[in-house]
Amino acid sequence: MAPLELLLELTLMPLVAFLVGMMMVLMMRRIAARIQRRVGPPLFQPLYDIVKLHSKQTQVSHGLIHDIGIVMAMGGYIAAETLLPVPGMNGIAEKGGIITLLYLMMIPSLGLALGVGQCANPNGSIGIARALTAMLAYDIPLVIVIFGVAYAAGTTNLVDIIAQQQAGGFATWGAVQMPLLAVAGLIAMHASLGKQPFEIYIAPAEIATGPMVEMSGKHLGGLFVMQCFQLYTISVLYVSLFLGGGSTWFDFLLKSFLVLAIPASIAYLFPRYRTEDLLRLMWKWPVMLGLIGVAFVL
Amino acid sequence: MIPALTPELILYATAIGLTTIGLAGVVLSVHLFRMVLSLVIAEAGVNLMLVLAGYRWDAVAPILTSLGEQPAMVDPVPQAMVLTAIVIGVGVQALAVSILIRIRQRYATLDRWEVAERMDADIAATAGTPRDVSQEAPLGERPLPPIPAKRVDPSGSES
Amino acid sequence: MTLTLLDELLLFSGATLLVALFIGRGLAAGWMVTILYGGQLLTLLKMAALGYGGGIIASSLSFTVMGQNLSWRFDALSWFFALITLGSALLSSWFACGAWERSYAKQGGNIWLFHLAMALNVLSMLILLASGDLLSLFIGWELVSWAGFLLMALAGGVATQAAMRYITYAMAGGMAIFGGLALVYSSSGSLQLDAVLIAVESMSTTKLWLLVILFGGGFGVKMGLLPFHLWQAPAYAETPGPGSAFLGAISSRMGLFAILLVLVKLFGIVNIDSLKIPFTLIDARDLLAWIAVFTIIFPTFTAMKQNDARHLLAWHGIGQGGYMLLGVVVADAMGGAGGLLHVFNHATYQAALFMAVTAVIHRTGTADLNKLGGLVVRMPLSFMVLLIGIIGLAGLPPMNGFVSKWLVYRSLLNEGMPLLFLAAVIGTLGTILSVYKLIHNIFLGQLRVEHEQVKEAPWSMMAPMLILAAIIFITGLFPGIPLAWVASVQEVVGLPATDYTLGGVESVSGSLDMIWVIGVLFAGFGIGAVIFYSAGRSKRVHQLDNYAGGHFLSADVRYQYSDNFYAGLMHLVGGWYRGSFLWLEKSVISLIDFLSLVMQGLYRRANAEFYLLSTALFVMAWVVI
Amino acid sequence: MGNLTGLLFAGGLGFMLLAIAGGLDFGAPPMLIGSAIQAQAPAETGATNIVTSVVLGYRAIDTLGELSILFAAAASAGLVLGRRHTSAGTQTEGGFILRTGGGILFPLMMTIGFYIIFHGHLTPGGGFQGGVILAAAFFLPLLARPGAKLHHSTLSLIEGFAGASFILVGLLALAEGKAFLQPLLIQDTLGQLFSAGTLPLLYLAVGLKVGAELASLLSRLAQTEASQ
Amino acid sequence: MNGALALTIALPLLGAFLLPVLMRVSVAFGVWIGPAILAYGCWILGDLWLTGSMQPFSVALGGFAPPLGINLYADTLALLFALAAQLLGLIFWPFKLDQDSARRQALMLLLVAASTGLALSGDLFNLYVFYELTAVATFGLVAASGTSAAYAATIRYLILSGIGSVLTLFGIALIYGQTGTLNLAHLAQLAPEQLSNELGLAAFLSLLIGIGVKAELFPVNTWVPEVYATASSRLSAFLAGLVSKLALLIILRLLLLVFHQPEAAQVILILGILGVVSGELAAWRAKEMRRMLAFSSIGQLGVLFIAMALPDGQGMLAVLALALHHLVIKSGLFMLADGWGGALQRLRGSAAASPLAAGLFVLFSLSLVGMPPLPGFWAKFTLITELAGQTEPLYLMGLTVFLLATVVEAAYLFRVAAIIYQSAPQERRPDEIPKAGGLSLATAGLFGAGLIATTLLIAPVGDRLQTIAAQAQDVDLYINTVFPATPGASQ
Repeated sequence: MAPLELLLELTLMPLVAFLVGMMMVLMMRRIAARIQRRVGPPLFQPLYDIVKLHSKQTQVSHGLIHDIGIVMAMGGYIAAETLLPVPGMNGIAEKGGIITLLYLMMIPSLGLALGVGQCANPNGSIGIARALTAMLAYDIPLVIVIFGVAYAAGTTNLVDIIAQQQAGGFATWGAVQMPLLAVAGLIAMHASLGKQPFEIYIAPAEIATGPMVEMSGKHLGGLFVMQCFQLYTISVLYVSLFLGGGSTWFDFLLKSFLVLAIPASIAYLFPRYRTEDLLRLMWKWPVMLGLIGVAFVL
Repeated sequence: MIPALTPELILYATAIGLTTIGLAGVVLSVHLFRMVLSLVIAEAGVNLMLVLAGYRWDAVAPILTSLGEQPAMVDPVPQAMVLTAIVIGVGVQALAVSILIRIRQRYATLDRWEVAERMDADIAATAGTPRDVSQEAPLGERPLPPIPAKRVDPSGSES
Repeated sequence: MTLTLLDELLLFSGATLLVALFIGRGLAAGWMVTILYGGQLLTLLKMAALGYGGGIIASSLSFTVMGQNLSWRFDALSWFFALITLGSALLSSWFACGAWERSYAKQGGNIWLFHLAMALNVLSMLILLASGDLLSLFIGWELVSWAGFLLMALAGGVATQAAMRYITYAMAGGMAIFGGLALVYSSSGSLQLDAVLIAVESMSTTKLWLLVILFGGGFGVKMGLLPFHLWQAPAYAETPGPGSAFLGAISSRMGLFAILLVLVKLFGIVNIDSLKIPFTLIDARDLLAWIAVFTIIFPTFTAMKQNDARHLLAWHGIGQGGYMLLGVVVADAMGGAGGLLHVFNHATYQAALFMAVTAVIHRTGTADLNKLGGLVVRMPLSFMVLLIGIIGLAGLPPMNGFVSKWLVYRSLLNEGMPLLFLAAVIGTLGTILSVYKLIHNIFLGQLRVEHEQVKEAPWSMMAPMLILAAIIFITGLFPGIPLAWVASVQEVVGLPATDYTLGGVESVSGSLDMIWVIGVLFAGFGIGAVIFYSAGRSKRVHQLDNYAGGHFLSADVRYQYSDNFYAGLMHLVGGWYRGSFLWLEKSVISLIDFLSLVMQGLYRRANAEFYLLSTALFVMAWVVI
Repeated sequence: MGNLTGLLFAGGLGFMLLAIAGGLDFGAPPMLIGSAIQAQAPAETGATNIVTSVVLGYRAIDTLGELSILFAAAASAGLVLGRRHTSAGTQTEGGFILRTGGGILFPLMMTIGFYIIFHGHLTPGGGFQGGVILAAAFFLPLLARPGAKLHHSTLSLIEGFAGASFILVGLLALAEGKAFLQPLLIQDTLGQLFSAGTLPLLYLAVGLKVGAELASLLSRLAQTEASQ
Repeated sequence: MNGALALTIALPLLGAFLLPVLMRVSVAFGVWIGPAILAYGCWILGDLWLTGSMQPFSVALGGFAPPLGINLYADTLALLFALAAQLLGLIFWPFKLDQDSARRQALMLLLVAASTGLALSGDLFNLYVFYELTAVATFGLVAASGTSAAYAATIRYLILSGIGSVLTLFGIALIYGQTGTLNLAHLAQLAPEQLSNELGLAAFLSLLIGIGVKAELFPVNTWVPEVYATASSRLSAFLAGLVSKLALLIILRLLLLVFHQPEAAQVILILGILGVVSGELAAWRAKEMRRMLAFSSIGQLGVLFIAMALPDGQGMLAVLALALHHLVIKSGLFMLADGWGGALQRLRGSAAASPLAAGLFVLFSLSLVGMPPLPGFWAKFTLITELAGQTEPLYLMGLTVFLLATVVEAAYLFRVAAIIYQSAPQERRPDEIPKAGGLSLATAGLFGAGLIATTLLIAPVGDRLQTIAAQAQDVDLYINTVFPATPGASQ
């Protein structure tokens, strides 16, 4: 892998991720609209929102850390993209495995937490406390799932895992081999998205959108961008772990959109969970499923 | 079966009997002087035991009466030992009695539990530590009677 | 007798002690002692060959007492630990000099005694690390625990109580080791390491079990493993500032050094593995692993509830100790490397965190998390050091903590231990939560009125903190440097060595190259910054210009959310804190109190004659019958 | 309840001791050193009363130890009962018979006492027995007239010198190169008054010492009793 | 030169007899008689100890050969303890001058003479006489402090010691009835045939309990806290430091030479363990310095008993090392207790008042607990390795009890150290804080210096102790020195 080619990949992957991410955000809002029997936003609405937010005259900031927080949030996910192999481009997946990826996904939440902390708004702090608790909740089943997959594949290198799954066609997909782990993974993925039933830390009614309370203008824009990357990363990770990754671009996009459609459609049907209910739920079912799945794998 | 009352049994029984009575006396009695007396009995018993250790059948006292051949003599060494043991006993008992007098003057009692209780109270008082035992039920059966002031001046010095 | 390098080091350390003892009164004493520590570090670096190629440097000092010959020598293992000890000693005493020293003296602290205690600690640790046989190991061990006691008891009042509790635990541990030593001596006839090695093979399993329990328990007390961990947090937290940085960094790792020397090198992990606990399927190694894992979880979640910054960090010190033991006990190439590297990493960021918190105390006068807030504006550098420290402590990528935790996770993954893996991750997540509470309550949120004029920490304190932060970042970027020392230590101790590169670890089952990962991360930050700053300048708004649901925020209102920080989590988990170990400790103490009351009663109400009579009777009866 | 257990334990101990003592073959002591002493005593110490030869010859250090115990007891009693005090005791005067009898008996008891001391190496008795009689002799007048002042200083003088002379005789033997407390001046005048060399001297010292100590002890006891 | 050995006993007795008389004549002269005699005694023993060719020798008193007469047996162990007796007598000399100082100094001379006799004598009944002399002299000296509590403590101790002597006499009667001789060497020869039976064991046990009263054996040491709390510190230092060790030495000699039954060792072991447990735990609650030291000395002597119980004299080195170490430490601590006698809470802040005393206290506690470079550690190490070598569970239990006792000991000693180093409470005026000063501090400093000296030259001291222990264990050497000509055949 010539360094020049590698550099090209490193720039292309986040770009692709951004575009696909925007499409996913659009899809999410479209599905939500359909469930609530309304039309939903036009095709490029996410792009419009981001541009609008970035072009605002008065940008309000609470200090350097507030800005750096947002930059870390975006930068963390951009770095995480390069670790996700995409059909044709592997990025630096060999240099760091799934565990590194898992940790890299934690950096944006930490950055966001720092930024919100700087705003010195009690709602923001409570929101962040709940966000970290939620992270504690969904990360445990996620880790069990990753352990299972890595142990089954014998390696933490995503490229090998995908290669193993594609070797036997449909039969050797992760979901087929480890159904229980797949289901647990799905629930954990759904929680990590922070979408409707698990969005206690944004909870507009109680804590005025939590962390977002002091975000306006380009800070909110940055969070929108982060959201695109977040959706993309989570769905692609799930695809590459369980659905054998994309052999061709069309097959890859189809799978990731399908994967995202499931939580999106479930999202708006449930009321919001309290923090401890979220914890109890996450620690009961997905962990149970995951452990049984891992038991099979061992 | 009553063992035949051989002189051996009688003598040993008396010696050990005296010691046992002495020991029982010390353990059972409450009055200090009575304990000292029973100690005297115990020592007498043991001294007898010591003498018996040297007794020989039909032997005479170890004094040379005639220059010729002497009759079978008793073993002189235990007798020397007993002589010393008796005098030691006297010394210890004399000291005990004098201390008892002093305690009688200071504590106005010779009941061993009360003396022990008073002693603890004094030690704790000199050291300045709180008594380690609950006040309302002191060790003795009945609470300590106040020391009558008139009979013993508190400084304990002789009048 | 030719002075070997080890002699030079020990003499140098002795000289530092003498300097601290005699010239300690003057104000410049602090700087002199710091320079001497630097000198010791240089002599140690002269022995750097140990760290890379292994080999042994013997000291010419060895004598025989009562038929036992004592010898002292340095090998890769002791060199590695000595490097950390002297490094943290140098930086802590540098931190202690200058401003902190003056404020400590103003508050009535005894600076001379402090420097003396530090020098004594360093000397005793070097003696322990250089021990050549079991007896000199024990001598070093006792010296270290007593020197630690002196340093902890320095601050008087609460610190003395905590030190008293420490010394009782340490004595119990020391006596357990002494008992183990005696058993080894009785079965192997001599306490030299090679003789013991031979004797271990022929030992019966019950005796080996007893030895493992005794040595494990003894060293576990110092390391703060679970049943014996209650003393460590208050003791380290109450030690004066730089002292807690030094103790937190290295003092309890002496327990790990001893475990490595005795349990791993002498007894060998394979023997320990063969010790089966009857009726259960786990063996001694699993037992140690589970103790390590619980030591990770319980202290970390206790730390979350602390309201004092120093106590929070001290509890984390115990938690991270669990990782090291877990890595060493898993004992495959990656695990061993992870455990040992974690010792180095933990030393760096624990010292940095304690120093940062001390700097905050120095400026604001309190470490109570509910009385601080918003200091990032006034003390940005301390904030940065604390941020780097907590990223290391939590084990997130750019910092070195991530590398060692990654190694430990990979070894657990390779060995296929899901439950241990899960528990370790719970520990890490707990750390992230409580660490954010630390930085949020001190530096973020509302700046209190009385902290308006707070200035940045003085340079004499800031310099060592920045150096440490730099070390954390550099060893995070190039983990190969410490991994080289770790590999040579693994050879000496008998664990399989790892094949390391400058960036990380190469292995067929997934490798790690930190240079690439961090490179990509900073590239991402760059792109993010471009996107962010492309939207023009933003207006700086005052802290009180905030959304408060229509209310007007004023300076005297304290709206910082800091108390009961993770309320949501506590609703569920709160019930599980039952302080069962505190209850265990109290029950032991009340048992001893009761027994001593019985004995005191025995002597007070003594009817002595009756006792004499009854013993005579029983003895005679025993003879006659 | 306490007493019952005490009684039972004492009875049990007595029984045990009896069982053990049964093991000794009574009446036939091994006489290991007893017979050897009987054979050699007259030749080596010149005393017919072998017990005296043992007390003052073979086991002289025991007697010295025992003397010092008596001295210690007297000194401790002196310490405990406090300084000499001349209190006119309120005790009743001794009866007429006691006063006159006392006067007559005093010389008689003195002579008997000294007789026993001087013949210690010939006939049964010796320093201790004689000393006690002397003490009784000194104590008699005090009983008769409690007020009579017994001059303690002379008594302690006698006591001190008697003890010192006992040891000096022992040191004399050492000075002559023999062992400490070795009997000297042994002629073969067995059975006469002035036989057995230094033994009678030792017994005289013992007698005086015991007499003086016991007398001062008894008088001090009587007087403190009186002062209450 | 051997004759002079008897002088070390005779001269103090002579001095004791003459002292009351001399004191009345001229006080100035009388005051220096006691110390002069003791100094001369030390000189003799020191000279014997140094020039002596390490070979034991026996002095027949009264010129009569041992089995008939009494002999003084002086091997390096006996000489060491005799020298210690004379030296400590000199150090703890009651210098206070008042009306009855003559009697008190006479009693002290008697006590020292009796202790030297205990160390040297080779005859069983003679040991009993000297044991009784020590007892009576102790009663006198304890009662001399004049307080009513002292009298009560003395009478309780007197009665207990009286019963002890009754039992000892009974034991001696049994032994004499069985073997017909009193000389230890002679007994050692006869023991295998005559004393190895049930009767022999009974005799030994009654002797053990009798002498145990003074050696603070478990059930019979109830007098210890009272006597040490009421007696003057100097006296209790002498008692705790030396006299209890000498009583222990007698039992050790009997155990080594005459009675080899394993049951004997087991009884001592059990009582030793109970002693350690009761001593250390009672000390945990002690509220007063002297009482705490008393209980701690019970605990330490319990440890000595455990060491003594090791089969066929293996524990000899451990006993010797522990005894000497405890002697130095306990005397030092009691000397500190002289100034800091009262309640422990009262000591708050006294480190500032007398830093040297506080430093010494910490040094002594560290050595007592066994901090490595200090000799306390080496003494413990010898015992621990011996105990671990045994197989019977009782010895291992002894080992665990000993280790746990050290932990309890460290806890309560350093609790006191913490109190001392606390800052004095404001309402206490500076003069109210107890200061350890004057002569007793100097003596404690002397012991501290001795301790540090032994730390520095631990190797030679260790070897010297090993030779002494080896020599003391050797039973045949004992018999051959006492009966040089006739190998074993009694006259």
